[in-house]
Amino acid sequence: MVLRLVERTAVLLVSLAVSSVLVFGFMAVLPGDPARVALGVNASDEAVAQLREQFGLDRSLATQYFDWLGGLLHADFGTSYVSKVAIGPQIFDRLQVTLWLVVVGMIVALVVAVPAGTVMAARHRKISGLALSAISQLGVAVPAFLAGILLIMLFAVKLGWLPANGWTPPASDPGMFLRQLILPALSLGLVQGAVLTRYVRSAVLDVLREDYLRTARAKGLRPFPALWRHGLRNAAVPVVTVLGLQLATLLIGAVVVERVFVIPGLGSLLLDGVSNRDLLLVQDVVMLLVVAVLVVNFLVDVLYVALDPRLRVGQR
Amino acid sequence: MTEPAIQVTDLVRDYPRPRTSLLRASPPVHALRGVSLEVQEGERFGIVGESGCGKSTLLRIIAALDRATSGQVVVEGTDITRLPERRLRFLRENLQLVFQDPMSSLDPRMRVRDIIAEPLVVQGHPASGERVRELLDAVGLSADAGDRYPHQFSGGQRQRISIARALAPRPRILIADEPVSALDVSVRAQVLNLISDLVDELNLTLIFVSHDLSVVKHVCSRVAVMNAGQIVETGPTADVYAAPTHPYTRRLVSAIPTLQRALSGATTTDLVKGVLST
Amino acid sequence: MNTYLTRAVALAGSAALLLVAACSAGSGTSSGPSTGANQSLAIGLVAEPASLDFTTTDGAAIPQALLTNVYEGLVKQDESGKIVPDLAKSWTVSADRKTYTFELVDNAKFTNGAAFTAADAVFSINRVKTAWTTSLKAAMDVVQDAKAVSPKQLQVTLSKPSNDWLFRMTTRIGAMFSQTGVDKLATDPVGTGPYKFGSWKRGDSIVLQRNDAYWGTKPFFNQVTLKYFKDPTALNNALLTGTINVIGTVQAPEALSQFTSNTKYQVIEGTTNGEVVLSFNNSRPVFKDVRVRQAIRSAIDHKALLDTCFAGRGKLIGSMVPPTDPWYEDLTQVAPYSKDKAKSLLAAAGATGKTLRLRLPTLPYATSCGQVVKSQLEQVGLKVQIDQLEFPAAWLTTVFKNADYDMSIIAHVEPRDLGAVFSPKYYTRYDDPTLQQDLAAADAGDEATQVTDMKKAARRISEEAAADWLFLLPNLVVADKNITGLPANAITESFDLSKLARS
Amino acid sequence: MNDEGGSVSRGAESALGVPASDPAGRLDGPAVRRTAGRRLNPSLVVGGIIVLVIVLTALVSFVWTPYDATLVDPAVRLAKPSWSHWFGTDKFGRDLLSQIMVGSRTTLFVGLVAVGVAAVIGVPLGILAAMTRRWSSELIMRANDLLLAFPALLLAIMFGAVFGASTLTAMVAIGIATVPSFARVIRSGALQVMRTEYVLAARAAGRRPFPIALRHVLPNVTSLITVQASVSFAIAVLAEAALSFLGYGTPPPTPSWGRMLQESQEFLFSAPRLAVFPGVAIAIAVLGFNLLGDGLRDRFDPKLEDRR
Repeated sequence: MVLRLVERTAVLLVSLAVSSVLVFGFMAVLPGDPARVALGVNASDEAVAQLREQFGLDRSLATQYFDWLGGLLHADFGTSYVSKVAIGPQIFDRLQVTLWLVVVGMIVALVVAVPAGTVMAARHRKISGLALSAISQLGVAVPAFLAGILLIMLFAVKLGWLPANGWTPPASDPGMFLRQLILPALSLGLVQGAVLTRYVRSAVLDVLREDYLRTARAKGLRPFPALWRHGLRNAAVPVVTVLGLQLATLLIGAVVVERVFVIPGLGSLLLDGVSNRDLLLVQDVVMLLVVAVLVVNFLVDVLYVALDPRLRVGQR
Repeated sequence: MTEPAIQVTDLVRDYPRPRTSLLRASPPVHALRGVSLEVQEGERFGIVGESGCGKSTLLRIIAALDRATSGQVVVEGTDITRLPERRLRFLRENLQLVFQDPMSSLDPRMRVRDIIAEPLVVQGHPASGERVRELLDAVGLSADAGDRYPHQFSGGQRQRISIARALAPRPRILIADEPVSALDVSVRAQVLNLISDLVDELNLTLIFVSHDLSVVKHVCSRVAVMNAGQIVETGPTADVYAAPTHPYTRRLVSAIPTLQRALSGATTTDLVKGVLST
Repeated sequence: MNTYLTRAVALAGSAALLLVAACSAGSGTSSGPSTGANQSLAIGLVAEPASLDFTTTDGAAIPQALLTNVYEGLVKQDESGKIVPDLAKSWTVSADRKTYTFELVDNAKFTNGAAFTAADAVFSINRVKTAWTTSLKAAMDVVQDAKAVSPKQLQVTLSKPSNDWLFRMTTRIGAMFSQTGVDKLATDPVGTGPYKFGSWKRGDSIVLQRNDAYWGTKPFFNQVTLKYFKDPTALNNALLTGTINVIGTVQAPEALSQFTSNTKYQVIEGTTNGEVVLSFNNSRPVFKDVRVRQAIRSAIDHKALLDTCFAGRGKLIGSMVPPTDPWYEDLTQVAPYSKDKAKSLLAAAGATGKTLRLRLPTLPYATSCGQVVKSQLEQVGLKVQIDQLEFPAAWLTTVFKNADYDMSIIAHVEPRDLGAVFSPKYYTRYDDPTLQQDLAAADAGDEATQVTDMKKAARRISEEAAADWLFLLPNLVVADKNITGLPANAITESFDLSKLARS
Repeated sequence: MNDEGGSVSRGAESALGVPASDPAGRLDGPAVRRTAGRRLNPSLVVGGIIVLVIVLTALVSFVWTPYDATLVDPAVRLAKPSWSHWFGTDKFGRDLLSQIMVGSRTTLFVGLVAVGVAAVIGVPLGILAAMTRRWSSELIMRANDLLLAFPALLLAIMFGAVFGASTLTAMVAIGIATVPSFARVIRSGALQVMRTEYVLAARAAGRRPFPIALRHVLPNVTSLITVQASVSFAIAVLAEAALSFLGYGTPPPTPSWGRMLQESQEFLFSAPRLAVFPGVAIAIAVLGFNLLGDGLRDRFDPKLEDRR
C-alpha cells in the first residue's frame, strides 16, 4: 500500500509537471504579445519594449517558464499585466468563494443522490423506483444555469424568500452568507445530484446482486437493513470514485453558476481574465484548476485503496 | 519417427506481481516451475490437473501465444521459444487450438463462414467456400450454418465450429484446452467422439487438456498430471489411472466418483473455477 | 477594460457605462438634502473596472465610479451640458482665446489631508503629458504651459485657441490629483471629491465612503456601494429582491416592463452621448461611392429597428450629435426610410447583390441590431455576412485597429466625438477635407461660431452618409421609488452620486 | 494473461474510467457479448424515438419550415402562439417554431462534431492502450488522465478566445475534452476483447495485431462506442447551451437552442414562452440521447438483464 502511494505520488508529480508545460505552452502560442495586448493598439514600440522588460517577457521562454513555476511553488502567482496587481491574493480570495460553492453543492448532491439512488435500486421494479429514475433523468437533462434561473424566479423573485444573487463572506454576515449560498448551491448540487443518483443506483444494484447480500436477505433481513449492514460500504467504492471526478465537473459548473448568481468566484475571475486578455492571470487560474483536478483524482485513488479491502492487499 | 512433435524442456513461466513493499520486490507468481514433456507425432497426449495448475499457460507457450521466462519449446524440430512472431508461420499453419469456452471462442460479430475461413485468409490460402463447406460437413454441421452468427448455435454446435476453424489450415497438431468442460453433460460425449474421430481420420497429434481425469482417459493414450506448475507424473493413461504413483494423482483418481456426480449436474463450482483460471 | 480603447470607443464598449453616465450639477448651489443621515445605498452597474487608475487604463468604468465622486476637475458639465465651475470658482479667457486664468476654491482638501493648491493643478495637467498612457491624453497636447500664479490662481496657456480643451477639462483628463497622492492610483485613489474610496471587492463591488472633510455640500449617503453585474437579468433580479436600490444602467430594456408596472419603483428615461453607429469602412471601394452609403441609410427602417432591438427606448438621431449638445439639429429626415430609393441607388452604383461583412462586437445591443440590419439590407438586394468578434480584444484589433471590416456596429459614447470619429486615421477611414476645415474653424472660433460650424459639420456627415446612426442610447435608470437626485440625462463620464438622497 | 499483474491500478483505473457521463457505470462488464432476442427496453424505445424525431425535424427543416427562421419582421414581434405562429415569435418577429426546427440542425451538428472528434481520437487511443505493452499503455492512459484534468468548458472558452467564437471551435474543444472518457471506456472494452479466446484463436491463426484490432476488437467495442457516443452527445448539447449562455457559443444569426435560451432571458417575465420552448427542446434532446445511451447499454450488457 505504501508503495502504491509512492507510485501514485510519482505519477501525480509527473502529471503536474507536464500539465504546467502544457498550460505555459498554450499561453505562449496564443497570438498576440501580452505586453502589446496590455498596452493597447496605439502603444508605441518603446512603451511595449519597456513593459516587456518590466514583465520579464524579453527573456527566453525557458527562463520565463521556470521563473513562473518557481513562483508558483512559493505561492507567488506574479503580477497581472493588466491590473498591475498581485494575482495570488485575488486567486486565493476567489478560490475560497468557489470552494464554498463546490463543497456545499457536493453535499447537496450527496444528500439527494444517496437516498434517492438507494431507493431507486432497492425498488427498481416498483413504481416509486421508476418514478425516481424518471425524475433523475430529467434532472440530468436540465442545464445548470437554467436550473439556477428557475430557482431564482421561484424562490427569489416570486416568493421573495431568498436573495436572487450576490455574495457575502461568511465572516462578515453569516446569516446573509447562508441565505445567499442556498440557491447557487442548490442549482449546482441538484443537477449534479441527479447525475450522481444514477451511479449510486447502479452501485447499489451491483451490491444487491452479490452473494453475501442474498445470503443476508435469505436469512430474513429486509432489503434496507440488509443493505445498510452489508451493502453501503461496498457501494461506496464506485460512488467515491465518481464523486472525485464530479468535483472537477463541479469546479467548472461553478463558472456558469457564478455568472447566474453574480458570485465573485474563480470562474468569474477566469472569464474576466479571458476577456481582458489578462494572460498571466488566465494561466495561473487554469493551472490552479488543473492542479485541483489532478490532486482530487489522486486523493480519490488513495481513498479507493483505503475503501476496498480487496485492493488493499494488492491483488485480486 | 525420428523426432517428437513437441518437446518441452524445463519450462518456467513467472508472472510479476505488483509490489506491496518498497524494499523488496514481490515474489512472482510461478505459473510453471520447470515443465518438461515430449509428445510423439500422432500421439494423443493428455494433460490433467486442477484449475490454476498452469495447464493453460503451458498450452499458450507451446502455441507461442505467451512467452516463457526460461526453458525451451521445440515444435517439429524448431525451437520456437525465442522466435519472433513473423517467423512463426509454420507453427500457425501446423498447430491449432480448440478452446474451452464456447461463448468466448467465437467472435460474435463474424459469420460462421468467416470464422472458419479466418486462418485460411490470414495464411494466404484461397479461402474457398468449398473448404468451409467441407469442414462444416466434417464436424457435422449443415452447409447453411456458414451464413449464421455464433449466437444462433448451441454450446455443442459452437464447439464444433471451433473445431472446424482449428482444422481449416490442415494442421498436424491439435491442442484442445478443456474443450468439453463448459458443455452440457448431454453433448460432451458427442464432441469428445468427434474430436477423437477427426484425430484418427486426419492422423493428427493431439494434446488434450482437462481437469477431468475420466475425460482424458476416454480420449488419450498417454497422460501427464500437473499440479502447481509442475508435472508430477507421466505415463500411459491406463497405468496412471490404475496405479497412480504420486499422491496428488491418487487424490485425483479417488475423486472420480465425485466427478461422476459432478458430471451429472453439480458442476457450478468447478465451472466457476474454470472460468476464473482463464 | 484595456488601455487600448481609444477615445470614443473606450466608452462605447460597455454599453452600460455610457447608458449610465449621470450628469452633475453645480455643487456650489445648496439644494441637496442635509447630510448626517447614516444611510447607505447600493447601485447596480454593469462593467467593473480592471484597475482604479484611469491615467493608465482606458475604459468607461473607472471614471463612471470615481470622477466627480472621488476626483474633481476645475470645471464640470451641468445637466444641460453647460460648463460650470467646480474646483475653479471662476475663470477668464484672454482676448486671443489662448490664456485661461482660473481662480481656485479656498477650502478644498485631498483625502490624504493635503490642501488643494494651484501647484496640484499644474502637477495634474503636466502629468497628463508625462505619466498618462491612455490615448485620451492627446487632448492635453494643446497646452503649452501651466503655472501657479499664486496658491489659488492657475494660468494655462494654449498653443492655439481651442474650445474643445476647456470641454475636455470636464472629463477625466481634467481630474485633479494630489502631488503626494499618486503612488497607488490603481488601488488607492486620492481626490478632493464628496466621496472617498473605501474598499474594492474585485469581481463584486466598490464601496465609497462619504468624505466628511468635503469642501462643498456633503452628500446624503454615508456609504455607496457600486455593485457590478455581468448579466442583465441578474441585475434586474437584484433590484427586485432588494439587494440593490438603483439600476444605474438598464441593459435589457425589454425587461423594463416589470418595473414600470410596479409602484415600488421609478423608471427614469433620458438621453446619453451614446450614438449607436452602423459604421462603414470608407476606405473600401464599395463605400467610396456615396450612393451605396446613402442607399444603406435609406434601406434601414430606424423606427422598426429601435423597436425591435432596444424595445423602442432611445432616440432616433440623424447625425453624430446628441440633443444635449448646443449644436443639435434634428437631421433624421436627411435620409428617410425608403426601400425603393435604396434599391435604385444601389442599382445606379452597380452594388446590387454585393456581399458586405458586418463584423459585430459581442455586445448585446450590437448583436441584436446587427440581425435587424442584416435582414433590412437583404430586403434591398445586398448580402450581409455577420461575424461576431469578442469584445473588447478581438473587435478592437480586427475592426478598430486594423480596419479589417466592411461594416460594424458600436456605440460611441464619448461626448462631442464627431471630429474624432470621422477622421481618416480613425477606423471609419473617413477622409473629407471639407469636414476637417469646418471642425478646425469650430474649435478656434468663439462660442457662436462653434455652434454654427458644428451644425455644418453634423449636416455634412449626415448628407454624405459617412455612417448610419441607428439610434441614441437612452439613459435608463430604475430605482426604488424613494430615491431622489437621479439625473435624467447621462452626458458625462461619471455616475454622479453627490445629489442622491432617500426621501 | 500477462497483464493479470497490476490489478490494483487496473481496478482503480477502470473504475475511474467510468466517465462522469456513464450513469449505469457498468461499462467494464462483458459488454462485448451480444445477446439476441431480448425484449425492447423502454429507455431504448423512448430515447430512440426522441432522437429520431430530432433527426427528422432537422431533415425537414432543410426543405420546409413555416417561415424563414432568420427573417426579421418587426410587425409581428413577440407575437403570442397562434395559428399562424404556433410557438409565437421572438423580439425580432422571427417564428419560434421555425427557429426551433432549424436549431435542431445546430444541435445535431454540435453533437456530431464533438462526438466525432472524441471518437476519432479516443477510440484508436483506447484500443492502442489495450493492445500495447504495459509501459506504452500506461503512458497513453496517463496522458489521458492529464487531458481529463483540462475541463471541457475551459478548453472551449480558451479555443474561443484564440480562434474566435464559433460553433465549430467550441465543439472541437468539447470533443477534445471528451477524448479521455472515450479512450477509457474503449480501452476497458478492448481489454475484455483481448482476453477472449477468439482473439487467441486469431493469434494462433497468425493474425497480426493491427488486423486483430480492425477485425475483432473494433467490431466488438462498437456497442460501447455507440453507448458512449450517445451519452457524449447529450453532454455536448448541454455544453453548447452553457457556452451560449456565457457568450462563447453559436454566434447569430444561426439559430441555436442555446442562444435562443440566452436571448430569452430579458423576457423571462414578459414572455416566458421564449425560454420555455428552447429550454424544453434542450432538455428533451439531452433526455433522448441519455435514454438512448442507457437503453443501448442495457441491451448490450447481459449482466444487467436480471435487473429489469
